[in-house]
Formats: sequence, C-alpha cells, structure tokens
Amino acid sequence: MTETAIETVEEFRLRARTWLAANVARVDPDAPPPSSGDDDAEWLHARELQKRLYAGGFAGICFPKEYGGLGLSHEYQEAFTEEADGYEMPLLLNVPTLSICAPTILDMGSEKQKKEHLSAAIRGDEVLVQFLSEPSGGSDLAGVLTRADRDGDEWVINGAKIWSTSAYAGDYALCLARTDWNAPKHRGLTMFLMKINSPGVDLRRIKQVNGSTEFCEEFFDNVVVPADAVVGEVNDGWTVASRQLFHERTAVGGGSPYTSGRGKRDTRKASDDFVALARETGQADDVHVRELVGQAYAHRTVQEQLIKRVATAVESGELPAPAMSLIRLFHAETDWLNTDIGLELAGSYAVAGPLGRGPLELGTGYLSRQAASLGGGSSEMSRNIISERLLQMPREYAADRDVPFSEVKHSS
Amino acid sequence: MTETAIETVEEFRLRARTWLAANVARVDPDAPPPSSGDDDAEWLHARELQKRLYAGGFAGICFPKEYGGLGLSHEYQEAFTEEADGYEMPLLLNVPTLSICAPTILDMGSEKQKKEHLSAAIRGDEVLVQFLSEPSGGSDLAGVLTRADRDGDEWVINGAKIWSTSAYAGDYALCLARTDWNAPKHRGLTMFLMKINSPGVDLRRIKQVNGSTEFCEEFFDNVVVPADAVVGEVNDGWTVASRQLFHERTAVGGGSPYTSGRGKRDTRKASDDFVALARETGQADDVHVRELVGQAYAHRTVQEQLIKRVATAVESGELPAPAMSLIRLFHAETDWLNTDIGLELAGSYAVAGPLGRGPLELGTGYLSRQAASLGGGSSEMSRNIISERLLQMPREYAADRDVPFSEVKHSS
Amino acid sequence: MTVDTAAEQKLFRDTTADFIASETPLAIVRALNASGESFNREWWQRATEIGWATLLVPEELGGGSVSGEGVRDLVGVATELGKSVGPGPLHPVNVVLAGLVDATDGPDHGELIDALVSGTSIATWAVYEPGSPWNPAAPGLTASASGAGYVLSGVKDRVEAAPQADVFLVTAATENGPLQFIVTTSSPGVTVEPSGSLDAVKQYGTVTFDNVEVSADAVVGSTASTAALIERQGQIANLLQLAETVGALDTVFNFTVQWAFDRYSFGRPLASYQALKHRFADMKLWIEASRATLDGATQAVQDRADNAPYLVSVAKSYVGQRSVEIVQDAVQLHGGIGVTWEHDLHLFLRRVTVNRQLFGTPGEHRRLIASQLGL
Amino acid sequence: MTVDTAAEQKLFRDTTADFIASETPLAIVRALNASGESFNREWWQRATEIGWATLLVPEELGGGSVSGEGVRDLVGVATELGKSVGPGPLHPVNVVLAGLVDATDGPDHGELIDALVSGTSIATWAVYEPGSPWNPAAPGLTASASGAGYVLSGVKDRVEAAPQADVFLVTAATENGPLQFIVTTSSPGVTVEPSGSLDAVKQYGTVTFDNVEVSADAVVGSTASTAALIERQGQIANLLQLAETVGALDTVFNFTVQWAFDRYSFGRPLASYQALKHRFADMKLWIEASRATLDGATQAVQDRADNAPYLVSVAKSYVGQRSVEIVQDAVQLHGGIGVTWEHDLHLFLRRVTVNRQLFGTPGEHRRLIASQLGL
Repeated sequence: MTETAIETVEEFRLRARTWLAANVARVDPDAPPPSSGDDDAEWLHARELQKRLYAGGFAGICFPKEYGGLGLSHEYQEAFTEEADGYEMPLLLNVPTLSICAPTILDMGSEKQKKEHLSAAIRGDEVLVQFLSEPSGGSDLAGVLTRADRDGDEWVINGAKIWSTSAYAGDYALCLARTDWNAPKHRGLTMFLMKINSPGVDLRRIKQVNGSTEFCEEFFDNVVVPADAVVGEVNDGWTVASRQLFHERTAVGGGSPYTSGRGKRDTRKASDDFVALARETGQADDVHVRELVGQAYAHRTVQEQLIKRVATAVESGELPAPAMSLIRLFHAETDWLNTDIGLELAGSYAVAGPLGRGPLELGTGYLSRQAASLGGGSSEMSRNIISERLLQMPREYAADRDVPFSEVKHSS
Repeated sequence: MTETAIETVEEFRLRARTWLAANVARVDPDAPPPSSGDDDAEWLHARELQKRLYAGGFAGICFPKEYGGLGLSHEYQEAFTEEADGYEMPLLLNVPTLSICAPTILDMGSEKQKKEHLSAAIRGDEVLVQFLSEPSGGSDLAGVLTRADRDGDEWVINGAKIWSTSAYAGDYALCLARTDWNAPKHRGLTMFLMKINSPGVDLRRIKQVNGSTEFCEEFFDNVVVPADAVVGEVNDGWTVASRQLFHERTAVGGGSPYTSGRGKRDTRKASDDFVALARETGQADDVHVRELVGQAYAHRTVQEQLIKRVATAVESGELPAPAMSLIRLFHAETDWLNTDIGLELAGSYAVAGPLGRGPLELGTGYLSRQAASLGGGSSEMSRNIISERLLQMPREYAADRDVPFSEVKHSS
Repeated sequence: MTVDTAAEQKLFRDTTADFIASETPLAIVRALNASGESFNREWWQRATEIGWATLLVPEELGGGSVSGEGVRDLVGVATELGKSVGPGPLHPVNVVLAGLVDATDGPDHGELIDALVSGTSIATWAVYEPGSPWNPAAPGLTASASGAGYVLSGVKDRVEAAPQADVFLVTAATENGPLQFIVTTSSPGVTVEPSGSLDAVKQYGTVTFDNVEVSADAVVGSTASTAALIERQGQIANLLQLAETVGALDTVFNFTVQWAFDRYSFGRPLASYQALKHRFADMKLWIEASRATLDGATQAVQDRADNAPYLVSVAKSYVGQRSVEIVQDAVQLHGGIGVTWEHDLHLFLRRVTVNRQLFGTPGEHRRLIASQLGL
Repeated sequence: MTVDTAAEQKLFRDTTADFIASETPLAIVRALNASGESFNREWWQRATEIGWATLLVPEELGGGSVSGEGVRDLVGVATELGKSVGPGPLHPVNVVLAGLVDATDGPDHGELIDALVSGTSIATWAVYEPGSPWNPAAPGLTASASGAGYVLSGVKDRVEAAPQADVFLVTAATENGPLQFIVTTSSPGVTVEPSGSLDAVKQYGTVTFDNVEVSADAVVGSTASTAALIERQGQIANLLQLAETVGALDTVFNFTVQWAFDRYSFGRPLASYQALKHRFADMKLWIEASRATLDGATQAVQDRADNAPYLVSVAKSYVGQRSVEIVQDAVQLHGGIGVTWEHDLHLFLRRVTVNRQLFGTPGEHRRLIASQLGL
C-alpha cells in the first residue's frame, strides 16, 4: 500500500517525533489548559500552531500535494497523531475546517476553490465552517428555506442557518441555499462558499446548557456572493451536501484521515477518569461501582476497535460508505453510557456539592447527554441510513418526495 | 357504587372465607402441584372445581344473573380472589374461557348464545377458546385468510389457525373467518362459534422452547357450522374480534374482573423468589446482586400499582379503554426485567448444572423471555395503540386499507 | 372522603396552581437564576398563607388540611410546583415540620412550628455528611452532653437552602444513639458555605458545627423516637421529590407531544414516525406508572402503613430511573434546540436529576428494598 | 501475512465451513439432541483430520497452522461452528491443548497431545467448583504431595463434555500454590455425574475426585508457570466462546433480515416499519462492534500482548451482553413462531446464552476490567 512512498511510516514517525520535541510545547496532562473553545486568543493560537505545523512539513498530511498537503496515506497521519499525543495541537481546526469542509471542497470544488481555500486552510490562514441546518429543519437537512436568487453575475441570499459550529471564528462557510422552488426538495439546492464577513450576515452565538457557545445562528439579509462561489453545479447542491455529511459522520465518529492530533477539543467536558473518581469518592470497594467502571472502559475500547474495523472495511470495499453511520451511532451510544455511568458514580454530589472538576461536573455533563446523539446527524438519522442503505430496507415515506418544494408542508 | 347490593363486600368476603375453608382443598405453597397445564386430568379437575364453585354460589361473580352469574361488581370478585389465595382454584378456566371468550359473547353474542354458552362456561361444563391468529398473519389479526362460504343454512369453513391457547381442551371456539373477499380487510370478516369436535377440524399441539404445548394449530377442511353460530353480524366480525382483543389485553395485563383466583397457571415457570435465590447461591452480600433484587421487586410492585390505577381510570372514564394496552405493555416490561435479572442471578448455573428447580430453570425460562411481549398482542402493537389511540398520533400507513382484500399482498 | 372534601381539595389544588402560575412561572424561575437568587422570602410568606406549610401540622399546633389527608395534599402542592420547576423551601420546611410534629416525646417546639407555618422562619434538614452516601440513621456529627445541654461538632453538606435557612434540624450521634437538634444559623460556631447546585434555583450548602452549644430545649423528640422521626422525614423528603418530578414529567411530556405534532420533517409531522411514536408510547407508559407508584407511596405514608418504607423506596427506584430517561428522550425528540439554554427543557432536566440523586439514588433505594425484603 | 498465506487460510476456512455444512447441519444437531447424544466420536476424528485440534500446537509437537497464526485460525473454526451451533469438543480440547503446549517447564505430555490432535482422546478443563463464581486462579480442590505423586480431593462442576471426556485437566491447590494435573476418567476415585445443560448438544457434568492418586508425571507445568497457564486457558476458552457467538449472530441476523423482507403485515413487509428498521440498525451496529472486539481480542491473544487479559474481558463484557439482546430481539421480530421448538432460533439462543454465562459473565469480566485498570 505504501510501496511508492519515499519515506516509510516509521521513518516519518521518527522525524515527526524529533520535530515535535523541538518545535511544539507539551501539554501538562495534569493541568490541561482551561480552554472554553470560545476565546479569540485560542483561535489565534490554533492558527499559529497550524502555521508552525505547515512550516515544519506536517500539515495536511492526507491532502494532495498540489493543494498544499503532503499526499500521504492515513497510516502517516495516524503515526503523526500518535506522536503528537501530549503536545499542543490546533485541535480547533480539526472540525469542521480540516475534516469536513476541506475534504468536501477537495471532492466537489472547482480547481480555483481547491487551490485557494484548501491551501489556506492547511496553512492555518483560513477557518472554514458549515451553514447547513436551518431553524425549521431538524433532521431534514434538505428542507432548506434559505433562498439564493440570481442577479446578473451574483447571487443574493436571504434566510437563516443554525448550529454552525465555530462560525464566529470562521472566514468562509459552505452555505446551502434553495435556487429552484419548483423542483423537488433535493433538486433545487445550490452550495455556496460564502465569505462570513459579508454585509447582511448577522451572526449570533447560541448558549447551550453546558455553558458552551460554540454554535452560532446566522440571519442573511440580501447577502451578495459572486457566481464563482458556487461549489459543484447550480441546483446540484445536495450532491455536495451529501459529501459533506459523509465527511461529518466520519469525523464525528472518529474515523477521519484529515484529523490531526487527538484529544478533546472541549475541555469543559467532565473528566472521564472513572477509576480516579471511584477512588476519590470512596467507592473503590463497591462491586457494583466496579462493574460500572469496567463496563464504561470496555465500551470505550470497543468504540476504538469498531472505528478501526469500519474504516478498514470501508476502505477495502467490504462495507459501503454509509457504514460510517455505524461509527456515528456507536459514538453516541458510548457517550450516553459514559454520561449515565458518570452520573451514577457521582451520586448525590452530582447535583449538590463543590464547584470545579469533580462529581458536580458530571451532573452538569449529564445535562448535555443528548449532544452526542444530536450533533453531526441524529442517531435516528443514522439508524435510517443503516437500515436503508446498508440493509436495503424500504425507505421511509417522505411526503416531500417528487413534488415541487413550494408545495411541501413545513413546521408550524 | 355498591349501595344496591344486599350483601356488602365484607359480608360476602366472610361468607366466601367460610365456604372455601369447608369446601376447597388448600394448596401447599412449599409443594405446588407439578402442573404442566397439558394434562387431561388437570382439565377435568379444573372443570370439577368450577362446578363446585358454581354449586357454592361463587362462580361467575361479575357475570349477569340471567346467564348464570352473580351480577356483582368487581370488588366482590377481588374480595373472593383474595380469600381464595392458598386454595385450589380452576385457574385453567380463567384464560381464555372466562376472561376473554365469555365476556365477548356477553358483549356481542345473541341471547341464545349467551344463555347457552355463558352459563355452561360458568357451570364448568364448557371450555371456550379462540381461533384468531393465522400462520401467515402475525400482528395483523384482521389479515384473515381462513374462508367461510355460505351454503344454504350453513357455512363451510376452510383454512388454518394458530396460537389457540388450550384449544385441545376446548369445546367451542370463537373462529374468525373471511366471508367477503371484495370488501376491505376489516369489513369482510365474520365471527363463528365453532364446535371444536367437528368433522374436518385437524388440531395439532405446538411445542414451545420451554416444553409447553398449551398452544395449538388447527386446519379446517370443509368444516360445517350452522347459521346461528354467527356471533354478531355477518361481515361485522371485526367488531367482535376487537372486543375480544380488548378483553384479552385486559386479562393478560391482569385487569380482568372475570378472572377468579390468583396464581400462575403455568407452574413450569421458574421461581421468582430472588431473595431465596440470592441466599442459596451465596450472593446475599454482593451489593450488585442486592440492587438487582431490589429493582426486580420494585418493578413487580409498580406493575400492581399501575394495574390498579389504569383499571380505576378506565372505569371512571379518566382514561379511554385502549389504555388497557398500558397494562399489557408494562406486563411485558416487568417480565423481561425479571427474566433478565433471573439470568444474572443464576450466573453460570443458569446454563450448566443440576436439573430441577433452581438456576438452570431460570436459564430455561430465559429461552421464553419474549413470550410476555408476544402473547396477547405484541408489545409493538401495544405501542401502536398507545400512540395512536391514547395520544392521537397519525396511524401507520397500511397498504391494505380501503382496498378489496383480494388485492392485498401477503407474506411470501 | 366525602364529596365536599373532594371539592375542597380540588379548590385547594386549583388555588395552588393559580398561585404558581401567576407568581412563579418559568420566567420568574429564570429571573431568579439569572440574579443568583433562590427564592423571595416575601413570596414564600404569601405561599404559606395558602397553606403550603400547614398540611403536615395538626390543627392544635396551628396547621391542618381541608381533606384531613395532609400528606396527600402536600404531595399535590409539590406536583403543581414541579409542573413549572418552582422555587422555594417547600421541601426543606415540610421535611423539618414532619419531624417536629411527630416529636411529641421531647421538648416543645410550638414556637418554631408557628414560625415555619407562617413562613417567617425557614428550616432545613442537615442530614448528609461529607463523603457519605444516603444513610441518615448513622450520623457522624457528634452531640456530647455538656451541662444541661449538648455540644455539636461535625460537618453537614448537601443541605438544601442552607444559605437561606434560619434553622437547621441536625441529625447527630449521642452516647445513647442518634438524636436530632434544632440549631439556629446564628449560633456561635455555625458556619454556612454555599456550594454548587445543578438546579436553577434550589441552592445547597455545607454547614460546619464547631463546638456549637445548644440547650436541652434544642432536642427534637428523644433517642427513643429518633429512628422513627428520621424514617418519617426521609419518607416525606422522597415523596415531595417524587411529586415534583411527576409534575415536571407531566409538563415535559405535554409540550413534547405538542412539538411532535407541530414539527414537520420530510413533509410529515414527527408524530407520524413509527420509531418516535413507539418512544412516546413508552414515555406515556412510564409516566402513568410513575403516577401509580407515587400514589401508592403517598397513600402508605399518609396512612403510616407498615410498608411505607418499602413503597417509598419502590417509587424512588422506579421514578428516579424513568424520569431522567423520559426527559432526556424529550431532549432528543426536540433536537438541537433541546440542549440550548434558551429552551426550558434543561430547567426540568435539572430538577428531575436533582430529585433522582438526593435522599437516596434509585440504586441506594434498591439496596434498601433488598434489606426490607429480609435479604 | 503473504498473499499465499491468506489464500491458504481462506482455503482452510472454506474446508471447515464445507465440512460443517455437510457433516453437522442443524438437522444433525437436532437429531443429536433428540437422541441425547452430544457428538459422534468418529465424526470428531474426521474433524481433527482437517486440523481442528492442531492449530494451537507447535509443528514439533505434531501441530501447526498454515498461516502461522494458530489462534486466529482456531477462532475462524469456532466462528464457522457457531454459524450452525455445531456440536463437538472443539472448545474443551483446544483449551486443554493451550495449557499443555505452554507447559514446557513440567513433565512431557507429548503422548496426550498426539492423542488429542488426532482425536483419539477427548480432554476437558475441570476448573469451576461447586458454588464458586469464575475465579480459576483460586482452586479449592486440593492436591497433597504423597510419595512421588499427589492425592487429589475435591469436586469440580460445570465441566464441559465431562460425560464424554477421557482426560481431565484439573486445577488444584497445593501447598506451594495452584498446580494443574492430567487425570484420566478411569482413575480410581474419579466419578462423573452428568448435569443439565441449556445447550442442545453441549453436555456438562460434575466430577468428584475422592483421594485420586496421580504420579508426578501428571503435573502440567509447574507452580511457577501455572498462573500463566490458567490465564492462557481462560483466554482461549473465552475467545472460542466469543467466536462461536459471533458466528451464531451472523446466521441469526441474516435469516431475521430475510424474514423482515418476506413477512407482510398490513400489506407491507415488516422491513418497511420504521420502529423495526431502527432495531435492525442497532443489531447491525452491535454485530459489527462484536466482530471488531473479537478481532481485537484475537489479535492480542495471538500476539500474547500484555493487554490480552484486558481485551478478552472487554470482548466478553460487550459481546456477552449484546449477543443475547440481539437474539432475543430476533425472536421478538419473528413473533410467536420464534418461541417454538420447531424454529431454529432457540438453538442459537441456547448457545449464545451458554457462551455468555460460562468462563465469566459480562459482570464478572467487568469486575476483572476494574482490577486490570488498577481499581
């Protein structure tokens, strides 16, 4: 598989090890930086780290050389990620910039878009985000009400988007809009690369129950984008979005080759060191607690094993691409189990007790339990995909299939 | 509610107590009779017990006087059942004879049918069973392929039925057959009271994984029934069947006023004394085991509480009749939980160890775990009923609605 | 119960519901949360005027309930409060009252009872101790006899309304076994440190008793009656939580069903998807079962039935588990909006989670059930 | 692995699959069950000719595997066998072989190994003791030194194929710690009592050792190596169970999906109902995850990796739980026919349940994981 590579994976690994030690600061595992994911300084720092990786020749490992990457296979990326453990990494750029938006542009964009935006992203000069979901939409991502109307050489966009991760820190967004209201739902859409800092874009941050404000909501009032901002073909935006969703499922599930570095982007998340928790709460000898701890760690390990299996099977063709939804669904299952067990272990201190890291944090984490089964496509959608595309079961009846979108019923 | 009764519930209870002590044998709780539910002698004994109850004036407590009952309210039945605890009772006749078939005939039958069959059942002279499900049918009970063709003053029945409880011991069966193939599914059915010992009826017993053979399968080859065997109206059999299903759900859930005496009909079922099991298997000090035991008993208690609540709410009109499906569904949930916890407590002895009562029996019981969520309408059907009839959610698309039944697709 | 009593009871419940709807709708709860306030004391006094703190108190002590079934009525108030995750010390005050009115074999606490009934004083049960699970009958805080009184030493935590309370009911260990004491927050040696809370408005604190001297009059009941008092207080504490939770589930379920009808996906309402319908059916089932077991436990506590401890633990085991499952699934059915601060769901999720975890988790109550069964 | 090895491995697996399909299809399993027979010894000898008992044995001892990865190959055989819940002593014989071939610091057992490899002898591990959970490293059966040999006293139960075995590998306690012994069933003082079994064909028994005298040659390995031998035997025992289960799940899932397409309800195939589709999606997920964790554990045991004990327990924890859930849901999806004797489902349910419960339940393995994590 790697016969044509000049440098073997092991050689690459050793070179990365040396370079990292010389060029990147280590993260103290006992005192991770108190990141909130929301701070301008953090984004600036992430961009700087990415620039450093690029300068060192370790950025965009799996992206083609002609667009600023290294053109290597995923084994190289994995080796680098393993070596990067314990070092500061630009984790903020992994999702959605490098693992979702950039691969979508790579797959579907024009040569010009690839040349400009991919290399800018790999260099750390550009943050790319997604304008996909809409307030009225839910799981029905193609039920887009945002409209783009052609005006000479330009398009004029009006409408609203929601759940755009990190949009406040972004430079460009992949924005899906409806360009033909007489076509059935999926056939009247077009994908645009929208400059976020454009007149008419009103961006607000959404506060979540865990205090996070990483998601945004945007309102478009006659936002003008040029004709060459179209990604793919006009009215073929769903093809682009599907590709994007595929990359999203892969990334959320943990199977993306474009992700560099490992670790929680959001350190607000409660500690998952249940062994320490059981000890600190004096429950180490409680066999019920021991079973719960064992179950939690087992499930985490199975998740890693499944990611490896599915990624390999999809690569080899043993499983079709929609199998990435398996990873997506398992991720949610693992997160649920860990959140539930965390609450159980934390006991009454999960709801009343000392602030800061510890049991109360697990109680707070429990409030966001469903985030894992909602973000990046809901578990329900994953189950639809698995049953319909992997098992070939009949598709759900859709009242909006094959009718002009203007005739479809929306949420009241 | 009981103002018009000459005898109060408490007076009735005391009279029952005295009568039971004088007339009925006690069951030794430490050595329950090794019933298999399949033996001719047992059925004979059940009929004799019922005759004795009838002679003593304690049979058919909630059935109207004119059909051989006592015409009393359910409080009297409950009082009797409480008093009858620890005494031999004709439990075999509870389901389906007294709690399903008899109430259906009471609700829908002709005066002649009520006079004949209700009093015969209450006297212990007649066992009534159901010929409802069909081999091709599953949950789709109205998808009946058994046909009844009119021939002068008679009907000729051909087809097959399955899952008829105790049919081998029955005298008459409520048999649903299709009488109009051009009508939509529900509108071409007719209910017949079929004498089981008729020429052309071929009855076979089905062996289940737990060794039980209480269910039967029947094949009809030109079985002739008279015109007055029709229950309700010709082509209105679904109305009768619906009533029957209502009584079945009520009975299976444990809320029927026509059930007399309490206790497991099928003593093949594994012991549910988890306290004793935990002790005997040396796990009494294992806190995980203690939690499981507590959980199992809690759920059983909640089941009793729910039955009481729903029965009362349906009687008072606070909840509509389909709410009985709640009891049905909870019964399955409780049975599942107990079966699963039983397996857990039994450990490796559930699969390899001494025969007879004990852990291996719990392993064997685990093989029939789904019986509770299949018999008397599946859990899936209960969930459809609850969501559609209690919560008024849109009904499932049915490809066989409003089309002639002859055009409907069946299982391949 | 006579028809008249039922009507009186309904009137009381309606008055309660109206009071909550007008005085502490969710907007007020959010405003309290934003300002870091737990509840308004003047508002609580008005709540006590309706009778929120009289229901467990006998008429001769200035209390009473129209139906004569004070526990049932109080459960009704808590259910209504739960419907809009209301604020206030209903829970701690009534738990303390439950102990005080039963403590007939000890010093008189009529004055404190009066103050609690009229809302001029706030009391709370200081029962949990740092690091300990739910085990109220085995306190570690010591009360040593000293002259005519006692000296209390130790720490209590997870004390509801500790930052707001005037009086603590403190469960302590004496030479002769557990005994409870009334201690005012202003007593020398008492320090209250607020702690974090998952709830939007309920607040908790850690209370340190550093050689706090109390007189013999501070004793509640006697060492002979204390076990029963603690058991009763625990039952009331759990019942009120369960009732709040059942009220909360009612609201959450109703607005989630409505959402399923209003929200369209792929041109169809969510309510038409079988996978979701089946989950709604389960939720409906679990809520009816929760109501049923709350009713069973309430009646047993009302009647002081022998199996009241068992039925309270049964209800906590069941409702504690199902309640959070139901609310989490409601979040899932709402999609992303369900995890936003703006949506009310988290306010309900906070409350039902708090109620699940305190005064014995479902797991702790299952262990209690096993003991009650003789295992 | 070279391309040639992969091809050889595939050929071996195909041969195995063909042999099972022609020699022990489900009809044969049912016939064995009806006659009370566990397996046919002549058939087992033919199975060993394919190599079912050679894979863990080094070439110099008469064994070998074409791929050089004997554990993987053996897992492949067990997976194929699981697909049709096949009979035979694959499990007990290979578990014993795993111990014998590693016991290089003790007496020579080459003759026994030969007999096992060629199928002329059947051996099984006698490890569980009456009333004990899965705790193989702490035997209660005693082996007391006596002259040049030992005297064994105690009882073992849940011994697979005990009624069919010629030889027991007995885990015993000596003054110097646990030690294992080879004991023939014909030794004076050995009594085998058959017990009940949930499986259709696998049989179990209780074996009593009443002052059974064995020579020093009966020792397997030494007290120094015994802990490692027991660990390895336990790993192989669990792996083979897991593999059988994954094979069984494969068959059950495939015929249940087919059923969902073929079976119509209300004029629509079952496969068109969303509530059922979502359950099939979960089953598919759990089966893929089961395969993944079986692979992970297999590779670790193959490589004798340090984390092999952890990964085997992880796999057992996960597969043990999900396997029975999947098969029970398959029963539910089949409806009433799924709980009939006539339908094959119960044969699979029996096997996966047996495999879930023996050699450590998921719960027991979770406790082991906690220990492995240092808790």
